[in-house]
Amino acid sequence: MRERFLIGFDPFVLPFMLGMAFVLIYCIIGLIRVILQLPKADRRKLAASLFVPVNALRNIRDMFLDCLIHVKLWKRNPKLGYMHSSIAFGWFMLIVLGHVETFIYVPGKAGLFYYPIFFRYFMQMENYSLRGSFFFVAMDLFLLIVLSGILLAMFKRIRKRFFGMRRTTRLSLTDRVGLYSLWAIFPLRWIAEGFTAGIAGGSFMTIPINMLLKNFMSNPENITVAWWMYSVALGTFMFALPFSRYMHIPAEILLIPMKNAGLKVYHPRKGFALAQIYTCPSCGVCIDACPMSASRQNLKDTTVYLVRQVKRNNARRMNAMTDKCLMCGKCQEVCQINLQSYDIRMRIRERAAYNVGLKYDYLDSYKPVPGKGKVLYYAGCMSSLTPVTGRSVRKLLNAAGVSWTQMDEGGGICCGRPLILAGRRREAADMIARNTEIIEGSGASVLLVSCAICYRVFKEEYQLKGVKVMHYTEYFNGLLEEGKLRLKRGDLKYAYHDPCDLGRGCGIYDEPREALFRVGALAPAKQEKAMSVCCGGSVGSLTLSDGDRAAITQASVVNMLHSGPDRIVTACPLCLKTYSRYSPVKVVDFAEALCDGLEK
Amino acid sequence: MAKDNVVVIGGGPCGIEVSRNLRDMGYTPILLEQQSELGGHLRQWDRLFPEGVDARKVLKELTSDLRGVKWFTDATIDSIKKSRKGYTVNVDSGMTFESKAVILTTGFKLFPAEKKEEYGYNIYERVITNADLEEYFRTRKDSRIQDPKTIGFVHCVGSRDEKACNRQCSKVCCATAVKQASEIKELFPEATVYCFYMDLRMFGRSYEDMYLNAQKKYGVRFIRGRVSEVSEDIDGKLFVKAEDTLLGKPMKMKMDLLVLMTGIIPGESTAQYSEMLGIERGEDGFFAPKDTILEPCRTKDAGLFIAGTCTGPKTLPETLSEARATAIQVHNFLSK
Amino acid sequence: MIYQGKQKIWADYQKEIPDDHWFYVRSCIRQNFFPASEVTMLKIFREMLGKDMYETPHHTTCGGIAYHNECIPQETQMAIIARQFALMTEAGYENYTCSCITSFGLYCETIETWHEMPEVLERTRENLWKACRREFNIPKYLAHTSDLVFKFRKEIGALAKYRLVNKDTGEPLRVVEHIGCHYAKMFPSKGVGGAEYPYVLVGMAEEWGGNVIDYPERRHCCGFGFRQYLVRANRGYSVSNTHKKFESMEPFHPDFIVTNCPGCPYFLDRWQYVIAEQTGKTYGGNGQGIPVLTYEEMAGLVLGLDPWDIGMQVHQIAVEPLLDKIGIEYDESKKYEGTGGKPLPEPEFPAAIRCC
Amino acid sequence: MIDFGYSLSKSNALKIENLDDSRFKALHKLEPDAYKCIGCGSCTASCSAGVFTELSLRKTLLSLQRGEGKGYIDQLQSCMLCGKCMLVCPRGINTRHLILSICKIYSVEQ
Repeated sequence: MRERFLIGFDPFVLPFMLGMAFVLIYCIIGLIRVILQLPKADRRKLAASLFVPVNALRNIRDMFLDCLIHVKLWKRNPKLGYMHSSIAFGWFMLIVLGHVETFIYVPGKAGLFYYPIFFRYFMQMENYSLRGSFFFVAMDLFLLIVLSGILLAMFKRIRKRFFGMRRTTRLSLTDRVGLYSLWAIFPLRWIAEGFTAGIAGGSFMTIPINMLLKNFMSNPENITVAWWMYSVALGTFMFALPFSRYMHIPAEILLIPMKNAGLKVYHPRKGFALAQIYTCPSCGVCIDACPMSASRQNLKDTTVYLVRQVKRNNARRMNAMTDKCLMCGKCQEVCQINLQSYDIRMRIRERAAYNVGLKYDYLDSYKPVPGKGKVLYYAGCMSSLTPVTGRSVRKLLNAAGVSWTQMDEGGGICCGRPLILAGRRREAADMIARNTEIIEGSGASVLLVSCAICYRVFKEEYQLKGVKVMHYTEYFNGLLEEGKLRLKRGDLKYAYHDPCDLGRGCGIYDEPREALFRVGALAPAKQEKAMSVCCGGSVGSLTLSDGDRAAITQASVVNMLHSGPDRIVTACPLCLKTYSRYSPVKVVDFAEALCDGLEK
Repeated sequence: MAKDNVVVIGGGPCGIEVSRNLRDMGYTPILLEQQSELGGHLRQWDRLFPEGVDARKVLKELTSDLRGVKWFTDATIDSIKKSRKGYTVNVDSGMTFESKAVILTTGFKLFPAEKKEEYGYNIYERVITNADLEEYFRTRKDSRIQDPKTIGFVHCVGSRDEKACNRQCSKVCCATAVKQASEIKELFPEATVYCFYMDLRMFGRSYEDMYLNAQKKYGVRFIRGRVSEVSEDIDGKLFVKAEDTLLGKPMKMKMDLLVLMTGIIPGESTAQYSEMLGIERGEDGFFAPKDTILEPCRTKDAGLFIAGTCTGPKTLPETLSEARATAIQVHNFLSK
Repeated sequence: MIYQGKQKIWADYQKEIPDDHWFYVRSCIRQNFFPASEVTMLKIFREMLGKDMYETPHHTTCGGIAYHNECIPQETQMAIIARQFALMTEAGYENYTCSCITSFGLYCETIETWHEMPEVLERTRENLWKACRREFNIPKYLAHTSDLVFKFRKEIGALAKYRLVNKDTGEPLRVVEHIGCHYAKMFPSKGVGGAEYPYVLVGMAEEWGGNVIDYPERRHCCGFGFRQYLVRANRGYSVSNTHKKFESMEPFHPDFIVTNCPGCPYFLDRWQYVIAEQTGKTYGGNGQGIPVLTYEEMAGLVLGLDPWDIGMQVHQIAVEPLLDKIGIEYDESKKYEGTGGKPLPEPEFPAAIRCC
Repeated sequence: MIDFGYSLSKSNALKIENLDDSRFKALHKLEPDAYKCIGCGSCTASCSAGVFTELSLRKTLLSLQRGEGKGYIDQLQSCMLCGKCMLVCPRGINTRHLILSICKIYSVEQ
């Protein structure tokens, strides 16, 4: 192997070089911006985490698994996984091997960006060596892998279902430029290397190309043309990259350590959030996941598009899309880079200009009925519209001989979550304060909550001294395990719905199921637990109309009926009310279901 | 000469009246009722507005003379097949009827009150429905009615309510409520009776008199406001929340008895027949006639007729006259 | 408005009015507000139409104002009326006519009450006997004097020297007719033309060449409303009502207003000044108001009586522009001359509204 | 001007034809449900804040529609946005967003 030219340069490398330079500069500036935007504390946190060996290792592992192998995608759908990793990893290997070759044969040129990339152009083969042929084979092999990936990618455009996707993202213009140039790169590389295979050598991919129409290919003019095209494709891709979804390639490298450092989103489009925004590959997995996708006209408001608008800083659309969202958190659950869309939306809402001059000075006038119960039961606003909830809870408490008091009999103070969801955290503080006063003053040791919405806010926002907040699913399951509450198993089949705030919100999946299993059989929903589908009633959404919600609910009900239950069970009065509008089978509250097992 | 068969599905007042009229025109009506008795909802009713005529008497009148009408109870339709000749109706008991024309008089269903959870039907001791009350008027037996002192009537339960998936007005509940309010006042003169309404739709002849009577004679108190939620007190009394919208004040009152005026929704069989025979249905779930004004009893299918409350809420007299009109339509069709 | 429609209604509210031999009763307040009107009325009927109008100095108030202010009970007020009727009976008359709308309304009310409750009539007879040993018959016919003028509108038209027509343009004058509330609102059948579209004044105005305009608030009270005016604190309410009427008639540019009630002409006339003071707004041409006439004055003018003799000078709102429109000759210098050489005091003129 | 000891009292009649409903139209743009209310009062009756304050969404909405608004908007300040009214509304009006939108357009804070 030796160089073909004394000056190891040819003008065709320029497009690539320019693109490369552009991307590098762009990324460096971007990096600096993000870092600077971080609050001091976060910056320190990040810096520190980098030097903790465990963390450092985790970062490297994640980068390898997420950026190159796309493990999450493999789990989701092998074909999808292979498609992505073949391109990412294959390309990565081509680059690495290219460099290795350069190091071995022309260490002098290793400094030049372009040399490893266009290696085959600049080199000339003299004699076969085992080492040489290893590289030939390896390089062609990886080229083949990448090409297979590209082929799949093209196929995905026509038949997405094949990859387990119902809908994919509508690409922006720059996305398309990026996409097509990316598709072009490898076939062109193949052809280009094919041209020079006669001189520089090659293997099972490139030699055959060279074989056909030999003398056309050995013509130097044509050779450079081929390499020009290859370089131009690369250049185009590089220039498109920062403005397209392919920005996720470099961005993810920054995001991973940030995530591992445990940073929090403090602004919808600064620092940590910005890193996430750029890392979104707009794969569109969140579109299918979004309950709103039940009706076409709402597709355009799903997370992937929100991210795009945040990137463009289109305030009007940002707010509109955010206000519509049910805040069920499912998109985050399925997200490959687990983009914290919930937090980003909350930050957007907190900035939204609703001039609500909310005043809660009247709250002090609220004096709840005092009681001595060890357990303080907070039914919540919604429960007064589903009397069966409170009634069943009381039944069970009495059956277990628990000493209890209801805090909000005849109307109490709202827990504050609906307000927080409307981005009015500051105002919610008043309610939280007043409720805290009442709860701590009650002398109870347990705050029992029968509403998932309330439960989440009690968990996340309240600091209750000496009072344990428990959702009634946890609590009653506890009583059952301790044997304080005994239930008879009937022969009904219950399909349990995980309320968003309880499941994805607070990670409570098993307690309700264990408890229900004592009164009957479980009929799992099609998608459940972390994948459960919002009932559509969520107070999270501010602008969804009743009609839009109807579509969502109906879809969600279908999901619940998957394995033919006799009852749909939910542990949130809002879900209960929403479902019972459209469900063909009886919808019951968790406590109501448990009451089925009580001795009559 | 014996004229041809006509199959009538649904043995409520409408079905009975169609059959009687067809019989009088010399046809052989075959009246199929899935329940064990003829009469439909009329069987559960005690007295009828506006004059308070005895429902049993009316039913007796209707069913008194069914000579020439072949009627079958406990007859559930298995399938109806359309052929060039007409229709073949198969009944689960194995009977099969051939007929050139089929009339659906499948009627309605009362909105299941428990679906409005906030009113706590079947949860609170003292919440009943209009049907329950009629039952009580007939039998004077209902553990939930113990000499009530305050009684509330909630209008529009499951009607005019998107949340109940029924935007329509059920037409008859207002009149029923006023009738029942007066009747219960007769039984418990000491009681205070309230009607919670959104709009009082006293559209029929002398309904307004009934309303006036309820006010003047029985002192029923009408409150313009929809009951939003009901809760139960320790003593089993009901806490009813509503806004007196004319006064603009929210009110919370204790009640001994709450009567839910459940509305009229399409019967279960409506969906199944529209499947079976391809009859279109409106957004409200009732059968959609060929032309709501000119052809209210006809479907796109010339031999297939629809009459009575299966095409939307109607009062009894309206139902009966539609039945007679349909009989004539059928005659015109058959004698073509 | 559809004129034929109104005519139909008028046809339904005909009222039998005998054409002679009247027992005439004056109005308490008119004798202070527009004393000449009643004189003019008698003059026209006695001298020009040669009718028999009997009048006695012994008659009193009907008690209406006291009654409507809840100062005296109905029983007392009935006794007073009974006495009036007694005077009529003693004078040998059975047709009773009064110049006051309040009285007219009250007579109707009382007679109706007696008709419905004979026992009340009996008690009244007793009370009257106890009080002054008098007996009475209920009048056979009861009429307001505007009814009489209405009845003889054609005759008056025949004698008329002027017509209610703008002499320059030849256009009929735009007349606003205002009926006293108690004329027919209580007993529509007792008023000519009923309560909604009373015909009594329309008939005169149209007969004499005028053109009546309908404006939205034509039914509205002039604002007197007894307590509303008599209690000073309530006068804001009184003037507000008048204001509402003027706001509503303004776009029609009325040439004058004619009324058949004691209070109305007074308040429609005087309040125009108060409104001008308070809002700076005037409703007639160039800073002047809209002249307000009693029907007797209107009759007097068309008959060509001297404006000053029929008391046009006691109006707050200057009537000269109207006189000029019609083309009535008058001598400005004689305005405050007064009758019998006894000169009237000259009023001072406000700045807010032109009154001369 | 002379003080008569009394003066013209302002008419309390609703001048419906010359009211300025531009803001309500804007509200309707923002929340299409704004005109759907049939005034049943369910929202007011079940209102969590209504237990303590004068808050009545029905009244507020109606008065805004009639161009009256004054005083009613401030009542909304006690709303806890708990969403009960949304559940009970027979017309399926998105009450929470309606309230936020009213506040946005009639800007309570100013």
